[in-house]
Amino acid sequence: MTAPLLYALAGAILCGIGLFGLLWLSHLLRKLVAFNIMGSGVFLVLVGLPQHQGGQDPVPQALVLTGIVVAIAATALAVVLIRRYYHLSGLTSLTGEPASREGAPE
Amino acid sequence: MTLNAWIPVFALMTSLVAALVIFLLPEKGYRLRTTVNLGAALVKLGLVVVMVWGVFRGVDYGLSFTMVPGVTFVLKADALSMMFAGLSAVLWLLTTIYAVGYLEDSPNRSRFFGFFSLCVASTMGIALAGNLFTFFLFYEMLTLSTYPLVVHRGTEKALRAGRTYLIYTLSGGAVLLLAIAWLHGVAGDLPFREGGHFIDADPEIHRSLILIFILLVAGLGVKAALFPLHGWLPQAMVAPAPVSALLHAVAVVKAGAFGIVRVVYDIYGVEASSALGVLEPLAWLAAFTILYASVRALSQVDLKRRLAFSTISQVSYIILGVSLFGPVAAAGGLVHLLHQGLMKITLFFCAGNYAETLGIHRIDEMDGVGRRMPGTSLAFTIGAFGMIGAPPLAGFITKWVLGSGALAAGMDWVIAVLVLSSLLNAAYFLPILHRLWFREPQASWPEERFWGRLETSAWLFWPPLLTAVMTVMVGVLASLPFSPLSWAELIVLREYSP
Amino acid sequence: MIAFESVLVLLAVGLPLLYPILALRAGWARVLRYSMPVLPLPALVLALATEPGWQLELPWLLNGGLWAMDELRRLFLLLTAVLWAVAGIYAVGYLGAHYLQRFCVFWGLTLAGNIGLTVAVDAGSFYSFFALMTFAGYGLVVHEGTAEASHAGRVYLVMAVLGEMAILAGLLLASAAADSQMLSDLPPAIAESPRRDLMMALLVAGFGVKAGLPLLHFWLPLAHPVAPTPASAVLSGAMIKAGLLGWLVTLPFGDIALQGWGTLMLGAGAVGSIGAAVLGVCQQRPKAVLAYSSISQMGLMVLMVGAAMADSERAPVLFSVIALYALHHGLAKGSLFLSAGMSLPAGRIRRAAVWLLIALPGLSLAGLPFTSGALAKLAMKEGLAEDKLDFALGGYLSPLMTAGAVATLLLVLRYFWTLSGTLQTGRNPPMLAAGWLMAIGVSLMAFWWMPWEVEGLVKSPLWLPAPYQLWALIWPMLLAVALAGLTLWATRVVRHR
Amino acid sequence: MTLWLMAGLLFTPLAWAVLTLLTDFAWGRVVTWGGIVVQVLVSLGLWLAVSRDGGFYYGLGGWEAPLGIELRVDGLAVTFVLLTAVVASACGFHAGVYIDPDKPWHRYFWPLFWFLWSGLNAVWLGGDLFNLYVGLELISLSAVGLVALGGKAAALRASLRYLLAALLGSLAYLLGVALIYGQFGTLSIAGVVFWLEDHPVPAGSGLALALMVTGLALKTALFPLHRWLPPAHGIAQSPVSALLSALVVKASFYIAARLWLELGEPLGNLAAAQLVGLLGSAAVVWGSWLALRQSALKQVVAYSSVAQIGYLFLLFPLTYSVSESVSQQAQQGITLQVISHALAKAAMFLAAGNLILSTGSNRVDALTGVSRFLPFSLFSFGLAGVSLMSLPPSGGFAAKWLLLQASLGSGQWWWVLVLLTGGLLSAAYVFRIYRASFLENSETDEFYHPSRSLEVIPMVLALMAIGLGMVSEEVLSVMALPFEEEGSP
Repeated sequence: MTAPLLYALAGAILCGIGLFGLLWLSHLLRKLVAFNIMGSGVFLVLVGLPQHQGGQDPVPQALVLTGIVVAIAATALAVVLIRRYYHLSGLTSLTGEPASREGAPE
Repeated sequence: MTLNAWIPVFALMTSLVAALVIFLLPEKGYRLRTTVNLGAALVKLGLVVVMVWGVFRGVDYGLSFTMVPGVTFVLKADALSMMFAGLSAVLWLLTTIYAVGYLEDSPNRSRFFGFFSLCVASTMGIALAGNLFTFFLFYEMLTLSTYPLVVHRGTEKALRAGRTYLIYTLSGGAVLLLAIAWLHGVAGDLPFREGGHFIDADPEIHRSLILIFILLVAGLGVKAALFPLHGWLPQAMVAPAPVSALLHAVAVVKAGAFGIVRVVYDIYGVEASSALGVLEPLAWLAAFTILYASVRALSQVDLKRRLAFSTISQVSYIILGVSLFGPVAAAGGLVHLLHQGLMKITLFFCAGNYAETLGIHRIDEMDGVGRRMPGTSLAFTIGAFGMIGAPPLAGFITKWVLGSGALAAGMDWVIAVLVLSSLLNAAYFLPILHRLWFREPQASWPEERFWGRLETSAWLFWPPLLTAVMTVMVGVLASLPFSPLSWAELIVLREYSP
Repeated sequence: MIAFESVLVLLAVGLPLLYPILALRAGWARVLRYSMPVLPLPALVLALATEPGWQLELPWLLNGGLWAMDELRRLFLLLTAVLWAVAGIYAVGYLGAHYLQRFCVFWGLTLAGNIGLTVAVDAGSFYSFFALMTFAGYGLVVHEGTAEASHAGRVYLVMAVLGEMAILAGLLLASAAADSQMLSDLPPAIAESPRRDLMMALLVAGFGVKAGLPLLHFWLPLAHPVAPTPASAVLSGAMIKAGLLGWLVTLPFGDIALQGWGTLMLGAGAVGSIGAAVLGVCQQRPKAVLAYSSISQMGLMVLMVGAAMADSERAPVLFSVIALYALHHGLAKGSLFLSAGMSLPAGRIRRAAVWLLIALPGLSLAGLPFTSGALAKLAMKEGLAEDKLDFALGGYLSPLMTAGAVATLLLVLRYFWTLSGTLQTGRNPPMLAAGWLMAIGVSLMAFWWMPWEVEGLVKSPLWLPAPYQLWALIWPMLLAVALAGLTLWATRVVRHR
Repeated sequence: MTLWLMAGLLFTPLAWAVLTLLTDFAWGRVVTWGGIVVQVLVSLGLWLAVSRDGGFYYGLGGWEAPLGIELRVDGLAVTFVLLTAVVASACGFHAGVYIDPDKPWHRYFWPLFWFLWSGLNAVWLGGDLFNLYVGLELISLSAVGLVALGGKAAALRASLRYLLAALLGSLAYLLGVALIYGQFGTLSIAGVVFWLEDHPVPAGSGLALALMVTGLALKTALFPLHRWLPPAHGIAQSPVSALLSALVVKASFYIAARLWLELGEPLGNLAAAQLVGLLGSAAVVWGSWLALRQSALKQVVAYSSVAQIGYLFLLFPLTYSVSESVSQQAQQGITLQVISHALAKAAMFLAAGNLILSTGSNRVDALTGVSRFLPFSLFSFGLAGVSLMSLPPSGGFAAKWLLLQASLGSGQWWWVLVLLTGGLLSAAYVFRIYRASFLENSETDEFYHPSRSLEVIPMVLALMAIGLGMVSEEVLSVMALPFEEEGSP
């Protein structure tokens, strides 16, 4: 059991936790956090797994950097949407009844 | 490419372009629309005449290109296709004239004539298709372009009929597609060829070939209204009269029958089909359809429905003819393709005239109409007698040739079918004729309209009379060159000695 | 010369065929009416002025048409033309304005069919004309529009269609066997075909409907009486013979001896001639009586047909007798039918004269000496003479003929009886009277100049039977008169009590 | 020349995205229409270049993989690039007229539109797995933004659902990428194949493939992971729905297909292939059935997308352990299906948008009698429907034909039933719309007439979908062009 493999395993566990949260929790912000946790897990795997076999590898680190940028963008968008959704419907989850159900004519 | 390659394309394009132009015309452009319609019909007729002459002399018309990998799109004019093309070209002209009169002052005419032209373009394509794939292409196009015509009235009943129509035809299309794809997998891309492809087919694929044949007939049989796939036809009667005329006489049912002819002769080859043992069951099925539909027709009280069942019965003559193994019978079947078209279109025109002029839809309302509308009734009478097979009309020629062919092929039972069917035809047509001519008219017609000097609008008056005259002529002059019978014999000559 | 005949035959068929065009304009009703007698004239000229043997090829027609003329056809054509002509004249006076145009249209079409079928030699056009006559005849039958006419029309149509189909099937089978469309090729082919009996059954039955063969005759007593009088005349005089002609030209007579079929036809003829008489004398209406009389007379002809079937050697001779008999019967029966539509004049003498004229064709039918009937009966007797005929049942023919003769006169007497009850007093339209007179004249006088053939059958002078023949003709008549008198007396007695 | 084309292709969308961020809607429209012209010309140029010279690898900015962005330009990719150009420009032009410029948030339409386009191009041309991920995310995020432009709570709700599904799918995919990289030390599919040539297949590498395919299937809305799609596509503005249905779902499928075609043989197994095919079939049947049951017009079209996407996944069973020619047919069929569905569905959504504009309601019942007043849009709808029903001569038919041939050729006849049933079911829902429009009802006779340009655009797309069948041979021949393997890693 090398350290990188440990990272990878930890990443896998984080993934699991994130997945659980994403599917199980209903509050949108919690879902968002769960997504971020899962993302971190994936990044860990991405960095950890290659180093377990081939030693230092710069490529995954570059990838993860990019990945984090993407994740931040996604999170930002999600937050904006959740906020506006709450603003319009007063709901914090997708399961409740929103104010207007049918798509009004455009 | 030479001009000859393009003539079939032009023939196709005349109605296709007409369709597009008509779709774009405003609803009020009555005069222009009529001009476009009739002009296109005349041009097409001219092109068909040119091709008929050319095919007779042995000129090759056709073009092909690869459409989907492994499959070619082929347009080709041979004797058989010219028979169908000629039918549709002539009758399109007349039906257009009729439809112009019939739909006067009714809404949605642009839509109607647009799809009408599309429908004819598909029919032309079916006639000129050079392989099964191309055939299928236009076959489905026909389904789609006739749907709006069937539901044209937009009533609940019309829409229900349209749904039935679609369920039948699209399912049939799916089966046909399966069969064609399978055949393609088994034997590759087969062009229609006189004499067929499977005369010396590998015995290993015989089983597949038989199954494919069954599927093909099932797919095509929907449009040809073979029992038990005929259910849509009587329902489609809610369509306006020109549409019924077109559906029954030219386009839809004929497309199915024509397809079966193509499959038997130009894909399998009549000898191979006979050797596979698929022809005789087909003949039995056709015979049964002939009788069954005639019996059903007896009990119909709606004129158009009765005519519809009559169509089901009559179209099976074509199939019966091709499924009897023998050149004479084949000529009988093929010639009926045209004869039935002429006779049935006459009858439907007349039915339309009665409905449009006097508001008559039911047979028991027809008492004494012969006095009010002698011209139409005369045409109706000729059409009905033609259907019965009374000499010297078109139907007689069919029956005579078909009967002789059946005897030559050693299938004597066909004579019994022919005789029985004629009796049944007489049983459901003659009472109508009696009403027309010998009953006293009722005090008033359901909804009478007047058009001045003639008994009805001139647009409606002349087409049935013309087709009635043609019904007589193709019968009386059956032995002239270029008569339908002679042409059918030419086809058969080429099919049996490729 | 060929051209002359070709033009004439085309005219003979084409004129009545195109005549209905006149009905297109409502204003032409008069033209329509007065041109009725003209229609059969080309056919008449054709029958009288041309020698048989010409033929006209019409390769474009149907499956290849051929029209031609031989001795047999010539007599049938003559009968048709003459009868239609006099009936046409009669009709001009007879018809009212009631659906005149419609009647004329069907008249012309029926006539075209009737003439056409006598000249057509190919199966296609023969059958076409036959069918045209049949279907157009429906229009004549139901013309009056009464419930009875409709009923009669329905029966007529059903049986006619059945007959047509039998003919179609028979012709199809035969022409397939012969591999030819010409009628003259059919009989030999039928004779040799393994399906001979089927074909013969179909053709016998098919034409038998028209010819009033027993059990196929039901339409006849219904249809003939309800039709307008001139139409009844041609129905019973000319059109009924078309069935006979159909047999003669399609069945194998000279080729093979068919004892079985001969026997069958003999039986049918016997049943027809006697049975129809039994039914006929029970009828109340004169035209119904005449209709049964037609069936009865056709029964006699069927006897000859049966004999011709049985003995192929004798067939040609019998053919000419049949033709002669048909001609005689057609003319006489036509006259009788036309009489049914007459009105009696007021004066006693004129009345008697009219009655005499009415009676003469009837008696001619029964074989009164010096009439066509006597000649026909004698020819028939000679033709069916037992010793010359190779037919197992030949011995029954003579008594049957005698019985037939008795039956004939009984029916004629019954006709007079019923007619006397229905004839009304009044004036006849001139054309009607003219037509009637001409019919009787033709039947009694002109007949003798017609081109029939009885060579070797009847001793000359033809119109004067030999004494022993005279007795043979007369005693059945006497018997019939006696029977009639007895019946009359018996009814009086019964009624008195 | 190629350099300019590539640069134009990738940077124009980004540049225009930034440019339009600075303008309001009306100005953005003008700017965009200019950009569309550039973009279409560039795509066309690239397509012509490739069809003349064949495909190639292109290192962006001279950087090589794995750190640089390397693009793989082959016949299939340029075909999709051109398809994107066609559909996106059609949607762009349509949106310019269709979308109400007075709503303030609509000004974000144009930047999102351009980001989406650049993401699509990145996916079509992407050479390695991670760049594909980035492209996918770019697409997803801008697509979610576009859905949310509807502005109402329902739209936000749908877009949030969409976002969560998309993110989950992306992460699953990325996890798979991580495993692949960990296993094979390369990010390019070709590299993995290369590695596998002289190594045995490592245990567990199937998991990576499964993760990636599952993630992508979620983004493509394969049954039963389709639940997010209908609300999102149904609620978005019509041009957006058109973009989403026509192109966005195809991007993730495109990646899945490339993975499967290269790695399916070594890493996958028969059961998995059949399972995916089965899910696809279920999507066809269930999606069509639900489409038939919808009362809102756009929902019908959206569920139809679910069904049509189902066909795409027949690629998996039809290319797994079959003969070369069958596999070829299946690939060609699927490609045609992608293209024809893109064109047809875009046409359909745009036409549906016109119908909704005209009747003022999204309900199918409201179409009563509309055929008399709006035959043009209705006709476009119908023509697109023809392609969806896969009737000849449409592209959909050509696709179905090839798939039929492949199914029959590989002996997997059960897919034949799916194909035929699917065609009939799609006919059922398309004609349901038609039926409603043909119904004559004198009550509602007042319809709003959309401008002619709105009507022409779907017609053009629909005609292309129809015409595709006639020229499918030519289209497919470009895809099959030889590929220069010079930049092979």
